Amino acid sequence: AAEQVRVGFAAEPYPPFTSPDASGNWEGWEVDFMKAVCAEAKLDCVITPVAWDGIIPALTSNKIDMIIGSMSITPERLQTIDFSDKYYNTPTAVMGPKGVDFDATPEGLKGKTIGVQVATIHQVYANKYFGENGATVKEYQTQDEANNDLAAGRIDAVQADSIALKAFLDSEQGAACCEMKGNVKDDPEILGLGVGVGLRKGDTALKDKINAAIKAIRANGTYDEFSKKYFDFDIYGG
Amino acid sequence: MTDRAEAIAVKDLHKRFGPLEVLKGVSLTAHEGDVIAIIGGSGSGKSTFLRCINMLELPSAGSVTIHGETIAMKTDGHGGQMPSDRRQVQRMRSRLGMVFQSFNLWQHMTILENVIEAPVHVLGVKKDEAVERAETLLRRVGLYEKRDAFPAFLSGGQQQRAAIARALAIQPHVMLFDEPTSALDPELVGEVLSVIGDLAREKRTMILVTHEMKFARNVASHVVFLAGGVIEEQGPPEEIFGSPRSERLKKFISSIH
Amino acid sequence: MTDRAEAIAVKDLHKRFGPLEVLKGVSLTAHEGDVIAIIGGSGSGKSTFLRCINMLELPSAGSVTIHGETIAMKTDGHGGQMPSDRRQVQRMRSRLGMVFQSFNLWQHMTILENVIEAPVHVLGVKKDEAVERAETLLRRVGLYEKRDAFPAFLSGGQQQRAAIARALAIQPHVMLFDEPTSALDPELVGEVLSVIGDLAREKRTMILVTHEMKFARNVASHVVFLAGGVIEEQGPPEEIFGSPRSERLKKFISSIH
Amino acid sequence: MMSDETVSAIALTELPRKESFFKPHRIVLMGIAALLVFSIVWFMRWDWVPKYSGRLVSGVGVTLLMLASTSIIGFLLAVPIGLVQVTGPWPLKALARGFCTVVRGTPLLLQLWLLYYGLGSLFPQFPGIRNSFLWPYLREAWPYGVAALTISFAAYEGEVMRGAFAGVPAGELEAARAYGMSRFTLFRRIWLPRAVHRALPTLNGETVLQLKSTPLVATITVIDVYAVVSKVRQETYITYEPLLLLALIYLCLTAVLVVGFRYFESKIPTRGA
Amino acid sequence: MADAGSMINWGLLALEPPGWGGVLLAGLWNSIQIAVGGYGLGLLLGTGGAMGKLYGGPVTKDLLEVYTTLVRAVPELVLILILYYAGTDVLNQISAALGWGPVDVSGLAAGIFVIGVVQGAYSTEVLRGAIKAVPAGQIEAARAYGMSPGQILRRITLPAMLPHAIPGLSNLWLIATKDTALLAVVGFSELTLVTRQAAGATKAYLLFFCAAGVLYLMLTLVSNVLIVLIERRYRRGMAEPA
Ligand SMILES: Nc1ncnc2c1ncn2[C@@H]1O[C@H](COP(=O)(O)OP(=O)(O)OP(=O)(O)O)[C@@H](O)[C@H]1O
Ligand SMILES: Nc1ncnc2c1ncn2[C@@H]1O[C@H](COP(=O)(O)OP(=O)(O)OP(=O)(O)O)[C@@H](O)[C@H]1O
Ligand SMILES: [Mg+2]
Ligand SMILES: [Mg+2]
Repeated sequence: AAEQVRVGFAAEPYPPFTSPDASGNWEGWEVDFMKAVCAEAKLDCVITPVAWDGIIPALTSNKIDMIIGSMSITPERLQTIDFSDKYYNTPTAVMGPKGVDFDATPEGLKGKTIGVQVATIHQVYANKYFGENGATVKEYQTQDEANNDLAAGRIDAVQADSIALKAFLDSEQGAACCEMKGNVKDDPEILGLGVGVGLRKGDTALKDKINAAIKAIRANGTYDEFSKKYFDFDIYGG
Repeated sequence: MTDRAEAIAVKDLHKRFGPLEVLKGVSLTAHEGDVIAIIGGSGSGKSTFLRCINMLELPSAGSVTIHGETIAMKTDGHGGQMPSDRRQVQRMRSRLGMVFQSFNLWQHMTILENVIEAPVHVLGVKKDEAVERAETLLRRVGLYEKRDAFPAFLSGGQQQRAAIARALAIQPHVMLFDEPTSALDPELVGEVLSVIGDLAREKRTMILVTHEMKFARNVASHVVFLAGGVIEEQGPPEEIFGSPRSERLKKFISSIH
Repeated sequence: MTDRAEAIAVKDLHKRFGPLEVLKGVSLTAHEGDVIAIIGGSGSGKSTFLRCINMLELPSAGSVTIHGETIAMKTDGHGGQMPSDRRQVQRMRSRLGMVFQSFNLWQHMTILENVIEAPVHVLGVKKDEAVERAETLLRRVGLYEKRDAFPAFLSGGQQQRAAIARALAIQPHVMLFDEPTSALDPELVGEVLSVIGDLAREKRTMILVTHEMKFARNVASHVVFLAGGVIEEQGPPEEIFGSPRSERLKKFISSIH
Repeated sequence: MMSDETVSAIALTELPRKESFFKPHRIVLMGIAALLVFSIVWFMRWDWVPKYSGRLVSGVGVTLLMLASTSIIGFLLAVPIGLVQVTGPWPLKALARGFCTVVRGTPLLLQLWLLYYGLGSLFPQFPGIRNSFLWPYLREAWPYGVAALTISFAAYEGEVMRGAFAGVPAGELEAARAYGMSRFTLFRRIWLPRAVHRALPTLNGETVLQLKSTPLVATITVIDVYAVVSKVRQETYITYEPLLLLALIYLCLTAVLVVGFRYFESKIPTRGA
Repeated sequence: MADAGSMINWGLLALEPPGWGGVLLAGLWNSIQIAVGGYGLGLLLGTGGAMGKLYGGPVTKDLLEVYTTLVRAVPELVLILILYYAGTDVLNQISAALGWGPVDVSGLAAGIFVIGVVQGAYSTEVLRGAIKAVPAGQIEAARAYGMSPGQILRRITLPAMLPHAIPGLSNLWLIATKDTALLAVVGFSELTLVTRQAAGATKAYLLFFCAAGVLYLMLTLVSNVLIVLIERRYRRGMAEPA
């Protein structure tokens, strides 16, 4: 039998990557990715929902064995946990309400309230580039809440992964209220290294398996196949 | 009876609790300086009568006049009656000093605060003045030292004396006492009775329900014997206790000795 | 004293509460059929003595022998002593029927359940048998009708009679009574005393602490007067009450009449 | 349903007593505790504390502000809620009873989210609200937190006040009436103060419970001390140390509350009752 | 922006997908399991704790005092976080030290553990108060009839204290059912979290939160009925009219 591995998912919806449906199943691009990787590496993967802000402690305290949660690889996180190679990388964007014009620059967001998800690279970036230049940064436990508060007019902008934002803008609620204001200026220090699978430090056996599997599914076309269902561009990035 | 002014006049008072008619037409007049003792068996309606005087129970029929002013009543639509003017009742009540069997001191106030409460917040006396008067009264009932204590820390006898001071503080036309000593241990009864005795000697108008026959005999100017919802017999204490006429009163007097 | 078997023998019992020495060497032997009344002033150690017999208080020194078996004691390291075998104590206790001043019926059980509790759960009697015996006992103390009532719904006298039935149910060698009537209203005392009187007439071995001198005089075969932590005087009731020798006893007897 | 006894069992209303504190075994225990504290301080990571100390202090401020405002407003609401249950006409009585049952029967977290995400997301759909002077407040999270905590406190305390109003001895009210007090004076001078006095020990417990409820507002983006600590955890990836500090902070706040109430209660002594 | 009509799209509550009713009920079932388990564990801890506080040695008493004081002074939310992460961490380290390798703690077990530890402190206080309310004479009588300490506990102390403990224990049960909602914060799929997932996925926030409120309320009301029945049964021996 395959080795059982508990995969930590953020318990809240993060479309189009992970979201639960009405029958309690998880679906989305990252679910497909996980299935492909686990099949490739011959792992018996079990989805374990964990609160996003506790997902790293859950990993270090052995509640889960890896994190697949659109978690960006950052130097800070690397002090605590380990990452596989990146499995996707997309630009960071800012979204705002329709009818109000501004750019995704520190000047454009001056005096505005900008929502980000807590414990993300976006939080760090927004605090550094916007927060220190006259914007108010408001932190949400989930991306979904931030989007919702933008729609409810409680905040003026949301900074997040461009794909996650696009998924929201494609929804009925998002289409009605908001639009993309543009990508932010890159800062590889913060936004840097793409998204990887979070792993416990020292769990090199698993890390090697995952890295090999990512390589394999990219090489044999599986990766592109399930990505096509969701995106019309290459999500793996440069 | 005398030519002194009328302090209280109750006329043909009836009181029903549902089917039970407790008072079946009781009339009583107290002139200034009268000390009227009401006696009677348990359940004969003594407390009810006293409570009807200040409208703590609403009489089913009859009238109550205090110092010439009759409390206006109207029918309440259920076959009973109720005061037509609540303010009048409040004004009348503030002229009657009631002392309860179970003291009913306000537990969240000190003794002094209890005594000045009604003068200040009902009669509108200035606080300084009320305090001054209260201290005189407390000295009189022997509680000056306890004025800042809370009721729960006083003995029953002390609490009842405080309650008397509280009643006196509104300078009432008439004092009403409902068995002021029956909730007390025998040793404590004396101290309360002696305070009431002093009041009687000062010719303060009082109506008191009591089971202490010896006391009634000594201080009352007039004794009323309630039985079966009516006044069975009344008169000066020597007559009532010395030569009772009705069978019921004879039996009552012999039973309590 | 007699040639009947020894039921209880207490030898040179001492009991200290901290610095206070309550019992300073008390010895007492009860033969089968003896009814021993212990009298003495308040605080003279009567209850303490009774409680030492069944080890509810641990004696500081001395021995207790029940039916020839002495309770084994060992020193407890603090200058006192304690039983060396808890099971032995439990066994001894189940031969002594104790009736408390404040009844101490188990409030969460009906009267019947109270009575069968110890036989079933301590002595291991079968439930049917225990119930049958309990009903006989309850009939005897006049509580058969109340067997399914809870103690809280009974009068004090009824509760004490139930407590006596509970004590009898373990068929004890000796019954111990600690002022069984002093928590009762005067009207209820009689009914309990009459039950105890019946037991005395049946020649059941009993030790009773009591303040009811008349009763002690009538039912006891032997009276013990405790004072100052020792037995000041003892003997048949006629002697103790009729011609007391010591000053203390004389004073005690005159004080209670 | 929630009796005084229960409240004192589930909320800390009394601090451990001082009497003969230093017994031999205590000294040993305290030695162990000191060792524990020392190793916590020494071996765990506390280097983040100075950096966040300012935010922690302002977080404590927000927590206290939340506690004070919601328990004061909540109490003011609890008085009428308790009162109508004792003397009110039946429709009001039923309304108050229903309010208490519903609020006490559902988790506070759910109520909070219902207000913030549910109700709050309805408001912007009404241009009238969006253009009103209230909108700047309705945009914020704290009004929803205050509302939810206030409602919860009002319901729990309303139940307590109901008991307290009903428990004021009838004789004392009658005495007030016998001295000619109007209904309002009677309520203001006798009934209410006496009921509050009776409810004070329970109020103490309920306020401690309220303090313990405040961190829930962090889940709707109010930056109280809990939220600050969460942020520390997320930024530093230190799991336990911030939580330990947080527990210590709440421990101290509770102690201050309990001591404060003790002082308050001792102002009006009670005996027996 | 959803129009007002879609706010009350009852179809969303259907038991079969695409309705979310089934998910909500599964969440409720999880909540109930945790509440029952945590409450039961709390009772065990509470019984032990009460015994320790009343009859234990000085060290036991002090340690228990620390336990109940800490739990009652620190918010449940904070305790849940600490226990949820530290609890399993400690467990793992112990088992690692013993050479058993990491243990797999299911979310359910962790939830029960967390609620149980919190409830344990409360029940300790409730049970201690109830045991103290049993008159000493009742226990003395049991001793006088030769019962062993175990028997006294089983036959006298515990049943006699029940009537005093039931009101407090009933409240603890109601608290346990509501405290399960806090596990949402650590991502455990109980009723409150699944409600939020459903609400987030469908944007029908009001509908789902109200639905969950009704479910919790029903749980409370049903519990209340049972509590009244239990009280009636166990307060028979009490003097005041039941
Ligand atoms: N609120 C009430 N409702 C119904 N019946 C009442 C009420 N108050 C008093 N009664 C009845 O009225 C009768 C007279 O009661 P009352 O208290 O006036 O007697 P009393 O003469 O003061 O007796 P006691 O000497 O025992 O105080 C009694 O039968 C009593 O049961
Ligand atoms: N547990 C105890 N700790 C300390 N002192 C005690 C204890 N029990 C009894 N005493 C003291 O021992 C003395 C004898 O008490 P005991 O109860 O035996 O007297 P008694 O003869 O039964 O008196 P009474 O007639 O009042 O019941 C009293 O001075 C009492 O205060
Ligand atoms: Mg009366
Ligand atoms: Mg005694």
